[in-house]
Parts: sequence; C-alpha cells; structure tokens
Amino acid sequence: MAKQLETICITTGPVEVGDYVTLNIGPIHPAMHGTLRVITKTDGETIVSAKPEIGYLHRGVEKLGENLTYSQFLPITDRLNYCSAICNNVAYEMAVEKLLGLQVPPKAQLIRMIMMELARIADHQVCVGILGVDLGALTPFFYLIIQREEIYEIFEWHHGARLTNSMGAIGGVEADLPERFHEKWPKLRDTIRKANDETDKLLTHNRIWMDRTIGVNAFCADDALNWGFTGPMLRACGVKRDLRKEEPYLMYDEVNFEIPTGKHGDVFDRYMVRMLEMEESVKIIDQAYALYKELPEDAPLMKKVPKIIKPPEGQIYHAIESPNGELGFFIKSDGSDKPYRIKIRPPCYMVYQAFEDLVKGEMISDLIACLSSLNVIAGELDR
Amino acid sequence: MSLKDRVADILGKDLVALNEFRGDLCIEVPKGRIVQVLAKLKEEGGFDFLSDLFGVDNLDLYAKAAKKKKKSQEESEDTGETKGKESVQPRFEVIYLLLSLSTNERLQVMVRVPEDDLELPTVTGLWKAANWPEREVFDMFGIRFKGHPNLRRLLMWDEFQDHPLRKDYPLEGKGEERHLNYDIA
Amino acid sequence: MADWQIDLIKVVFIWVWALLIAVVMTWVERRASAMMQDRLGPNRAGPFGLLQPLADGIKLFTKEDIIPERARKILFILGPPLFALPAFSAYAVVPFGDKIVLGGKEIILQVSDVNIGFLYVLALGAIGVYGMVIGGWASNSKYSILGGLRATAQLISYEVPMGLALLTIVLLYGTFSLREIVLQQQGTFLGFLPNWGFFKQPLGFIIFMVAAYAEANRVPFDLPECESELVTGYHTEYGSMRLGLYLFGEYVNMGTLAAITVSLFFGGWGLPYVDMSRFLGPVSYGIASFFVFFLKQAFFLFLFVWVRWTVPRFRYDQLMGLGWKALIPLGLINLFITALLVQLTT
Amino acid sequence: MVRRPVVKKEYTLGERVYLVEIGKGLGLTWKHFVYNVKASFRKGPHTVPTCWQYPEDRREIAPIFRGAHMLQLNEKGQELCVGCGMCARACPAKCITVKRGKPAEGEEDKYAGKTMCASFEIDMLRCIFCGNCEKACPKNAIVLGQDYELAEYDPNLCIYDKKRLLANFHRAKAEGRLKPPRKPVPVDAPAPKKKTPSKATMTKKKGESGDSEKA
Repeated sequence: MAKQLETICITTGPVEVGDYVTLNIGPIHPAMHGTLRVITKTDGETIVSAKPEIGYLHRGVEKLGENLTYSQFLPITDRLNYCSAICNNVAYEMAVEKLLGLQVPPKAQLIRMIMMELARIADHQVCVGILGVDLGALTPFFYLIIQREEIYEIFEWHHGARLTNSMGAIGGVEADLPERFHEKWPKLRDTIRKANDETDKLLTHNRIWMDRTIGVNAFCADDALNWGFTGPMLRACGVKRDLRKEEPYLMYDEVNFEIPTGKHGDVFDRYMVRMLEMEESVKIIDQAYALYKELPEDAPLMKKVPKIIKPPEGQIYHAIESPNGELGFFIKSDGSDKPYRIKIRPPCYMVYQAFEDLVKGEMISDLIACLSSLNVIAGELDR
Repeated sequence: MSLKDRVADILGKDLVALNEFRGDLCIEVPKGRIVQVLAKLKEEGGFDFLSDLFGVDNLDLYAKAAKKKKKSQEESEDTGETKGKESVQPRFEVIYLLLSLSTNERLQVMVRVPEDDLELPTVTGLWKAANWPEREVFDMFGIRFKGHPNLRRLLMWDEFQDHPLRKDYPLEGKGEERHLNYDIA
Repeated sequence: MADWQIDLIKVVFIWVWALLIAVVMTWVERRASAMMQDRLGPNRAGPFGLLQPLADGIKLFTKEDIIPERARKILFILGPPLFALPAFSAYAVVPFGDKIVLGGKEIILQVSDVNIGFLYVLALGAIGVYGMVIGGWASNSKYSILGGLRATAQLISYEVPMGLALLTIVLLYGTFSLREIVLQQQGTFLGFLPNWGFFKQPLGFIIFMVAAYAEANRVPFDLPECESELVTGYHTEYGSMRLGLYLFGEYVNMGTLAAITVSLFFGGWGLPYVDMSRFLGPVSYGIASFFVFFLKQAFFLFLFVWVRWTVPRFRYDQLMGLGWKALIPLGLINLFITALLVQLTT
Repeated sequence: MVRRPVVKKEYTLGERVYLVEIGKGLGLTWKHFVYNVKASFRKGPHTVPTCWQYPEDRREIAPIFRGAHMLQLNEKGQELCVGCGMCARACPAKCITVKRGKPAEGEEDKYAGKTMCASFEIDMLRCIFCGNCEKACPKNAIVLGQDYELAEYDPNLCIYDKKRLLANFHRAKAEGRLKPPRKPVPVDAPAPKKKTPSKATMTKKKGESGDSEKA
C-alpha cells in the first residue's frame, strides 16, 4: 500500500515572460538516449520551458500486433525496452497465458524469475552507467558494462541471443538453465557486487556528484502518483510500491527481498534506488536458484500449448514490474489466431510526459542529468 | 464484499454492462457521464491511479459477431427484428485502466464512442497522467477530447492526415512522407 | 656560434619539445584512460599504439574542412590559432634546465629569462580565452555560443585565484622571474624538507592546482567543451585541422601549466637533496637537469589524465560558486598570512 | 510554477572537502591502472581479461547462437528441406520465400523427401534472427548458425539464395560448428484426454467463452 511521506513543498521556477533562446536538444544528441527531442526555452542557463517531443522511433508496434499471430509477435516485444528485453518477453507471454487461462510449471517460473532479475540488473547497470557518463564520470560505466557482458553471455548460452532475446515461448521456457550459469553464477554475483561497490566508491560520497544530483528536480509523492509514475521513479519519491510485492506473480511471494525507497525523488534518490535494487535482485536470484535446485532434474518446462494459439474471446490486462516500472499488456482477442487489439503500457511513457514539471526552472546540465536518471528508452516510449 | 458489487452500488444506474473475464472486471459506462463516473470511482471507489487510457476500433468485430449470430438465428428461425437494433454498435471504444493503490484492484472502464460524433470530455482534470494518452488516442483514432490543454498529434508528425490505428487503415500505410522545409532565407 | 643562433636553436628546440609533449600526451591520455577502465586502448598503430597520435594527425589533416552556413568566416578561421599560439608562446619563460657549457660558452637552458616571468604566462592565459570565445561565437550554433559563454566566465573567474596564489610566491621569493625562483628553491628548509614552494606554501599550491585545472578545461571544470551537454561546446562546428589545432592547444596548455607548477612549487630542475652539478660534467649536468625537469612535468601531466577519468563534472553555478566563494577568499587569507610571516621573519 | 520538496544537503566534513573523496577515487583508478598495465605486458592476445583483440582473438560463441541461416543435410548428404513453406508462414518479418519443386529425374537420391525446394531465399536485411523458422520447420532443415559477420558491400548479396545457405552449412560443418540437435523440452502434458473429448467438456468450454460474448 502506498505510504505517503509528508514533505514540505515550495513552488519554484521562473515566470514565463519575454522571449528566450529556444535550444533544440534534438533527436540526435549525445545525451539524448535514443531518439528523444526536447525543445527548451532557456533564459541563459536556466530552463523556462521544456517541451519533450516523441515519435521518432514510432514503428507502429500495436498496428503490427494486429496482423501477426501470437507467437510471431513475441520477437517484436523485445524491441520495446531493448535494455531488458526478457522482461518484455515474459510480460507478453504471461499476458497471453492469462488470456488462455493456463499456469506455467514451477521450474519454468523459476527460470523466468532468474532471467528477469538478470535482465533487471543489466538494465540498471546501463542506466546508472549512462547517468555517470552524462555527469562526466566515464569510468564507472565501464566497470558496470563489463559485468553486463557476463550476464549477456548467460543469456546467449540459454536461448541463443544477447540483446534481442525472444526468450521462451507462450506456455513456458524452452531450455533449462545452461551449464554456463551453474559454473559462472557464484563468481558473477560477487563481481556484480564488486562493480557496484566500485561505482559507489567513485560516485556516491563524492561532493561533486552529490552537488550535481541531490535536490536536482526533486518531485513530490502525490505529484508522482498523479502523473502515473511507477517503478524506481515512484519509489525514489518515497512511495513504497513494487508490483512484485503488491500483485505477486510467478514465485515472487516465496522469495523475500526489500524495496528500497528514496525520500525526495531527486536524481540522487533515483540513482540510489537503482543501485540498491541491483543488490536486491542478486538476493532474489540466489533464493530462486536455491528453489530451482530442489526441483527434480526432468521437471516439466512447458505447458501443453496448441501449435496455433486461438485464445477465447475477451480482453485482459496483465502488468509486471519491469526495471522501469509497471509494464502492462492489454490484449483483446476475438477468438482468431491474431490479437484484435494489443496495447502496451510502457512505464517510461508516463514518466516522460511529466518531464516539463520535472525540469522547469533548473539548468541545462540538470536537464541532461534528469533525462538519464529517468531511463527513458525511445523504443518503449514510441512503440 | 466483492469488487463487482462495490462498483455496482457506487455507480448504480450509470452501469450499462459488466463483464468478468479471467479475473479482470470491465464495466461499460454511458458516454455523457464518463467524467462524473471516473470522479466517483476515484473518490468513493478508491481507484486513485490511472494506469492507462487507450482506444479500440471495433470496425468488423461486430460484423463478424452479427454474421455468426445471423447464421445461428437462421437455424433457430427466430424473428429478425432484435438483430437490427443490436448489431449497429458504436464503432470506437475508449478504455480507462484504473488501479486502486490501497487494495491493488484493477478495473477497466469502457466508453463506446460512435463514429459520427468523435468527442469525449478530457480526464486530465482528475489525473495529469491522462495528458499524453489522450493525445495518442486522438492521433491514432481521431477521437477529440474536449478541454484537453494541448490536443496535438503525439506520435505522428503534425501534417499527417490519417489515423493509423483504425482498422480500415492499411498495414503498409498509404505512402505519406514527411516533407521538412527549412527556410534558408 | 653567435648569440642569436643559440637563441634560435633554443626556440626551435622548445617549440619541437612542446609539440612532442602534446603528441605524446594524446597517446598517454588514451592508454592511461584505457588502463583505468579495464580496456586495452590503442595498440594497433605501432608498438603499444605509439603511432596512434600520428594516425590521428593524418586523419585530421585529410578530413574535409567545413565552414558552417552563415558563420563569420574570418573569426571562424581566426579562432583556433588565437587559442593555440598563446599556449605555445608561454613556453618561452619556462626554465627547462640549469645551464650547459658548449664550446666554451655558457648557455642558460631557458629561451628568455624575462624578469616579469609568470605574469607573462598569466597574460597569455587571458589571451587564450579569446580563442575559445571567438571560435564559439563565430560558428553560428547555439551550443557553441553557450560553450563560449561558459568559457569566458570560467577562465576569467579562475584567473583571480591563480593570480592570488602566485602573488604569495612572489612574496616568498621577491621576484617574478622563474629562473631566480627555481634557483632560490635549491637546498633544504627546516633541516629535512627540500626548499620547495610546495612545502612553504601548501595552501597556495592547492589553490593554484585547482585554478590550473580550470584554466586548462580539464574534467571537473570542462564545462566549455563537455560532450554530454553542449555536444563538445565551443568547437562543435569545427572540422579537420582547425579542430586539431584546438585539441592540440589544449594539450600544449596543459604542458605549460604543468611546467609552471613544477618550476614554482617543486624546485624546477633541481633534485631535492642532491646537488647534481658537483659530480656531473658541465654538459651532462645540463642534460640531467633538463631530464629531471621533464620527469616532474610528466608526473603532473599524468595527474591531469588521472583526475580526468575519476571525477564527475561540475555544474555551471557550482563552478562559479567554488571559484568566487571558496578559492578567492582562501587565496586572500593565504596572501595575508604569508605577508605577515614574511614581514615578521625578514 | 512547480511544487518541489525542499531538500536539505547535510555533508560530513570528509564530504564537504572535495579532496578526501577524490583521493579515494584516485586510489581506486590507480589500482585498476596498475592491474591492467601488468596484464597488458602478459603474453597472448587475451591479456586484459575483459577485452578481446577482435579479429585475432575471437570470443567463444554459444552453440545455440542465432546467427546466419543454413540449410542442413542429413548424414547421407541428402537435403532435408522439402519446400513445405512452414518457415515462410512462421516468419514475423516475412523475409523467407520458398518455391517447392519435384526433384529432377536423375537426382532422387540427392533429396531426403519426395519433394524439394526449387528456390529458397532469405532477405537478411529484413530478418530479425528470432529463430521462429527453426522452431517451425518439421524436418529440422533450416537452422540458425553461429556466424555473425554478415556485412556485405552489395545489398543484392544480402538476399541469401539456396546455394549460399548450403555453402553456410558446409562451412559450419568444416569448422565443426554444427548446431546440436534440439533437446526435447519436457512438457507438462495434462492427464491424457479420453479418445474423443466428451460433449460435456465441449459445451462447457463453449459456454464459458460464450458468456464473454454477452458484453
């Protein structure tokens, strides 16, 4: 349940008067992740108004979804949030399984949990690394990305692809945990923690970093809820809400982990929430791995699913906790083998529409810091 | 008491239809009363979080259903007049996904929008989160939202004429291209 | 060997030496940053990638030289040299060695021992700012103008603490000329400490170093050309060799500042406890003193690179805040205390 | 105007003075610097553990990697593909075109099945390497190999025809990078149903999906 923290809020920001330099931080810009564009009116360095403009990576995924069968749409889903493709795949698979009304065998659930938490760590690593790069600290990025390479190697040995995974199928997982995971994971969990500690030592208590991030576009909790924030953005504002705890899916209720929350919703809190979440994910993977070892060797991995999936008529909405927040799939089926309407609820869509409120009155450097701390991914944003 | 009854007694006569499928409750609400219903659900029902807002185009969904119903009716030799009124369903639907943060219940509120007056009152008053989704529904389906602060196209470029997510818009598109003119003067 | 010929040789030598340092510095920067970030860095062009700067130079030469639409042509062309030349000419006063006896004539290893010494260097630093600002303003792009604007504010406001720190040195040694200052720094002080400016003026050294990083646009202070906000700031619109001149000027500027730091605070060419002239011949002594000076300068150049890959970047107002609210008061207090001490002790 | 929470910055003395934390940071980068300099002097291409000299020192690729396609032959050297076109239907990007044909008179033994694929084209520019074709193929004929260097100078070469796919197979076979046969996935099949599903279950299923039509 959402526990509100009463924080004293003051209204800041310049009054929009007179004409200002319109600075077009365009779709092609080193600090714009993917094809995002912000048309800012600046008064010197402070930003008077910032209008985000999206649509540069709009590929009509939902129109495509209406013309592809259920199993053909799976590879399209990992082009949404390409930093953690496995979370999109599993979200879509679970939505279709909810439509079909079937339950995936426990071993497949555990494999899905382990792979999703690995993808979450990879996504947070990219986000924290890029946040460091945008504020000038280039070195932590490399320490984190090297660990991400190890995680990608596990993905490659499990289902054959590093980034565009299209993991598993509707009804379960197609391969057991690879040999590579059993031999690498004990060492990998320590190197992931070591990389996090090194980033922490380089950045967190460094006064330059703290000046650049503490208090920068802080956000009240009730504003965040009004704007529809979910995930690390909402938790940074102090609301303790995580879909894995509120609406447990897979086997998240048999695994205990904490939910890190910040206080003021500023860039520092978002950074800390992501760093602590990586720690929690490692704990989840350990517990899930222990549960996995108890299952028999030849436990079933897939549920019996017909080759051509024709779900009954009806419409469902299923949401999971992706690294950016609540990633939901709304599928309306009319009984044929193609979904009648697919709507994807991307978590960073709601966050990016509040960009003007987040950034107004701050400086250009804060706009860049804010954008990379939101972890807005154009593929998921424009669908 | 269950979600269904709670919603039923909150809305009373506003509830046109109610449908439970795989645990998801979807209620239909008349077009004119949508903002009042959502406000009531937000205050009394506790659904204080708008998770998403999007449109659905049911162009040929009812044609197929009507065809199937016509086929089954021929076999049972029923009188045909009920078929006439019921088959002309409004073409578009706008669905609001609500979430109650305290009890973690989800609710789908559906509004039917006929093709002749594509107009709906905006919900940005209740939730600021509805700002971009409403612009996207306008962009993709052409449903205008009265009172929206900045109703422009969201994903397509502004000079784009058509509404791509409609069922009658071809998948490959109609070959529109965006011409950017830079004023060199 | 007439006098002017010797001076000509010295000028050519120091010019080539400054270029060589800048070239090697590009290689050091790329390899050191690679090593700090668990990567390999360039190792294809030549052994350990030593020919990589040559490859970069050729690449910059062969690139097409673009002047953007409606840019002010003359100022656009004037920008880079105005930035690079002051950095080169600042080497004129650097005492890169003691003296060397060649063919019965004693040559002082310094291009010109001007008695206003590092005041000349400060003045050239101020001219260097013009190069950035004119380049930024002339290239008709909003990012460049913002870069130029930040460059003016940052460099002007960090000349003041640098000046204050150097004033304390003048108080200590009573002269501006770099050669006298280095000569006065030989020998020991308080028995065991080498008689360096660093030990006499630790606070002055810290202020000078921070101001030097700001002067050279190195990372905590690299706002005029940061790539994440302003798409490489004032030299966004520059292309081939003009961009090369800007980047080169930056490394030569770093070399000059490292040389000034060494000669003012770390005793120039002298080893701390060992007087090399006693047991080395006149020629070998000159070369040894030059070598010691270069080693110290190399350490400070490596420090520039080392800090660059460790520390994030300031924001514009924090940069100004640090300069005006922290360094200048500190510099004034430091100046006051040293003046008091010098008055009491002499 | 924007409502923002007021954030109080309280730093410890160590954090207030920049140099203490910067010193720790410098120490950390120095540790990495020394470790990597020592590593770069070691013999062998793969010195820094996390950095590969690409053309000389290639990374080990997983046997089930989804790379460039190939048409497989069985042990007797017969083509497995029967030209059924299942892969073309399963492909989300619709980049496979298959034309079925009868084997010519003299070459019956060159093909495993009665029919064969006269032409088999994959447009590699459209392919998204999802592996649906491999899953859909009944004869395990089309398979994604471990080859990831697909750059070409001429776009027409990016349309792989049958000859090229067979060449891929022979190259993979020569380098011993053949795809291991797919392990059967243990499926949690429900209790074996009776011969013909009884009327009751049929109507119940229809009934249950029927009421959803009422909306």
